[in-house]
Amino acid sequence: MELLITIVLLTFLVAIVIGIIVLRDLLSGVILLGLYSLVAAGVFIVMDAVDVAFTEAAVGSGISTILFLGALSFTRHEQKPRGHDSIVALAFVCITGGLLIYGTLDMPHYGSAVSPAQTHPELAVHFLTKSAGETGMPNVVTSVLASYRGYDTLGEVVVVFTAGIAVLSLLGLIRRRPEDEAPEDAPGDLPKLPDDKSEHNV
Amino acid sequence: MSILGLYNYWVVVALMMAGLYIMIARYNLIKKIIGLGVFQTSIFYLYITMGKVHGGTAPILAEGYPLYSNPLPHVLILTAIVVGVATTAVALALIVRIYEEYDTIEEDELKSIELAEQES
Amino acid sequence: MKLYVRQRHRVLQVVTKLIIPFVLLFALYVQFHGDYGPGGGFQAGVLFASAFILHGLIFGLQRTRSVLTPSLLRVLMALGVLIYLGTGIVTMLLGHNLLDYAALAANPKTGQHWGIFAVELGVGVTVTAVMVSLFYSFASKRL
Amino acid sequence: MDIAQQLPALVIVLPMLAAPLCVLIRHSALCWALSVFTSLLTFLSAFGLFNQVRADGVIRYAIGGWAAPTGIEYYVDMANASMLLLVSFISLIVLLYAYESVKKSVVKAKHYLFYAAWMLCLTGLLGITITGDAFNVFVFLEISSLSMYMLIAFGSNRRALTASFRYLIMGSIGASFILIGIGFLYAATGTLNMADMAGRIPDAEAQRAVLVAFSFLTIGLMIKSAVFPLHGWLANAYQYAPVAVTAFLAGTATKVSLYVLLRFFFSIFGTEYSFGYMLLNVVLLPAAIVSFILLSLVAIFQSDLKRMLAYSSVAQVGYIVAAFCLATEQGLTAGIVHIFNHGIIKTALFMSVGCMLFRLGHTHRNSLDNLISTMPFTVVAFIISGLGLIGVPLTVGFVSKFTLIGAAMEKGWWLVGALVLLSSLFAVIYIGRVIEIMLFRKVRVNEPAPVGMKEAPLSMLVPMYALIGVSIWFGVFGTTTLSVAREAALVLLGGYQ
Repeated sequence: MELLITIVLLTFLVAIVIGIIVLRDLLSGVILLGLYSLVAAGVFIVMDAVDVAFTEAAVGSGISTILFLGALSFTRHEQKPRGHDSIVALAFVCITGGLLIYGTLDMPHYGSAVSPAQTHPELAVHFLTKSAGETGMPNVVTSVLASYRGYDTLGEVVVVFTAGIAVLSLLGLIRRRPEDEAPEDAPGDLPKLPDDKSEHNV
Repeated sequence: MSILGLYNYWVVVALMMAGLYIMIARYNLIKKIIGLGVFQTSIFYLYITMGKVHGGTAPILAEGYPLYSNPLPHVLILTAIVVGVATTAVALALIVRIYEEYDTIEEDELKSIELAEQES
Repeated sequence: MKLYVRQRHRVLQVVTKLIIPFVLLFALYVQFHGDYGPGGGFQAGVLFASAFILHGLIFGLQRTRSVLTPSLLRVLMALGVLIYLGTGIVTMLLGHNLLDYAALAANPKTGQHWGIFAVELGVGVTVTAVMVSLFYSFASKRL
Repeated sequence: MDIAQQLPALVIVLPMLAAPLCVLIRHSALCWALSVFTSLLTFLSAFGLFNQVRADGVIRYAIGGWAAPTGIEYYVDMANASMLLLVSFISLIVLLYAYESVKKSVVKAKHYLFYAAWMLCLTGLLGITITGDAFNVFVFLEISSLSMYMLIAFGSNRRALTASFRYLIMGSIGASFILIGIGFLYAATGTLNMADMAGRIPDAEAQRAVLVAFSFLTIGLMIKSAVFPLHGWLANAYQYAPVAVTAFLAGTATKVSLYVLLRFFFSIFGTEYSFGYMLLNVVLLPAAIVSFILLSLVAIFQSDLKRMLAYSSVAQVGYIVAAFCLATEQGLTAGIVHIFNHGIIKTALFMSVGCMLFRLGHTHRNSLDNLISTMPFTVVAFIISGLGLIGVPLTVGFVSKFTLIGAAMEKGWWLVGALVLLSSLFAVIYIGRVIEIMLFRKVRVNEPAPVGMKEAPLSMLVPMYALIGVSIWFGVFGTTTLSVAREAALVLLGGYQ
């Protein structure tokens, strides 16, 4: 049953990616990308990664779709019909993919419980057997995320913060007209808009 | 079983390469970022596949479930998802600014504009 | 493209008003129940942000902005990082290593509990603020 | 709190703390002061750490109190302690210098974001260097990359935006490749801790997964450190970024990636695997040679000084990679010492170019006629560091090139040694032409002399000369850096204990 679900979802993923490659309309591309994330989240649930599925659904198909739509709202919707058959790109991708497939040939099979990743006594095994006693959390993902690898998560928060200030510096937080682009006032302050008519210009 | 045991990886590789191809071969900047999204999501999938244990359940400890999937790849990918959306946001902000400055988001048009600029 | 609609779509507005408290409540649940079920600061932050984004889409950015002002967002963004890092610094000041939550209470397990609570809060605050501010930036820039 | 014990954490925590504080303060000058102060403290911590490591050997610091490999650790030995010192020192010097030039080229309301991004970039670079955990490298790599994209986009020309975007695309591909590589390594060894990984790879070596991990990490890191066919992003990024950013990145960003490359090749996979089994030098050595020959040639034909120096940077990366390919103690020493020496002189060169940009508003080679009469200090600074880049005796460039050629001879790679000399000749041409124009070419008669031209402000000259002083010191007393580099090389070749 699990296998069947996986196969169906994987087929979906492949179909979506083909759609993204073929379609030229960017809006469809964005929607398909959101769908891709959503289906991937489904696959993650089948693979027991509930936290990841939750995040992927919220971020991949939620937030990033909104960001794409926002960006599309003031650029073009259609990709120009060029740049379709780059032999060099195709060759590069084929070689890379071939190398990856070669690398997977003697990997532990899917679902194997005896692979190095599953049996390392101080990582996977430690987390599953000792984390409840050491941190008192039933959700191992949370205890690894926030405590054992809390430093990674600190880095992750800093990445989010970096992205926040990067977008702040590139776009600013508020819409402003060119004439009130005075260098003195900070990019984030509320503008004194005479009325809210201008809001329909978005 | 030998083929079934690895087919998951192969589909992942194919998806990954499709994403990479979109990123390299398409001239439209937004399309490139869509490709980046596919590429990154497929890498997440690769990691999660490694953590799965047959017959295991989600790593939330409870009585009566002796076997769990490996939580470590999940943690790594949670971090990677966040990093991915951060990159996407910065890339899209750059695209918006590029469109404002150049009035196009096609790589080849940008190149020819810049070339013309340099010659003048 | 209009990302939001005013005056019209009364149904959407009413439904949104009904939904938003539940989204916020669910976000709080995810924030503080992450120890036991799936979820945690990051997912909660995204949910919080989505409530505000929904509000912005339906009622117009102007109104959302008067609740969550850009300068407040900027402060929150930095605050979340400071909460997380501050937890680490406190454990250092208490003589333990960086982010060693055992320092926070006499019983290491209680310390872990407090530490994880604090850092998840930090994650939640920064993620909410950044996601909403991303939405502001992308939805309000005009050509 | 025992400061001496917390030094590894302080190196990261200090700049990481400064970034959100900048966002809260939002006052241009205060943010600058805070950043300088933080850089100073970070540098002092790195210096303390360096001395500790030199005295007592490897320091391991378990973050969160979880002993590695369960938790993440800082692993500090001679190799990365000296990198930490380099990165924090260059950040300090360039920040001191940056105040005037940032004030001129960045909108005032965004200064606080600029300094916050700088602090984040510093955090990222130091974090990559100090960590002992492979996945953590990826996280901090992304912190440094995202802040770098942002810093580059601060450039005043609109092409800064496209440069930043192209770097983003290349950088994301590189980071994704690194992520794939780490994933395969995890599948093969079950661990993320570098020392643990190094211990487990010999058992897993026959696996194809390790081979794939090796290839992907190599390609990803080659993109990040701009080795020949993958250097495309660098020229535009360096040319259009604000000059202070270019000076900072030229001295640190590619160097840190090269350090990670070293760490993976020599300590984690091991010299035997990388060069004996994988025949890495068959791929890398030609790339390195093409780098330093071809791109030195390309540099000759650039009329913009910043762009010329950018291409010269790729060429210098070529020397460093060629030195790694020797895979001997001597070769590694040469590579590491060149990482330092080139970091210092290239930063100094970009700083002097920044002074010209500050007064002239451009950096076209052909309109620098007789610059010595108006900006003597800047020109002298350019000449001294230019000679260092060429590798004239008594400069740092000589120390590293001499060591490199010596190492090549020792291994019997005469041709490599000869090619290094040849490319130094190209460096003589591209630097020499600029010097000639600045010193001797008379101002054309029909052009009016620029009005109000004067020397760059003192706040830019002093840090620049401080850096040049350091470079002269290390040029004359080259044995200091050489002995540190040799210790670092031995540590890397020795692997983890």
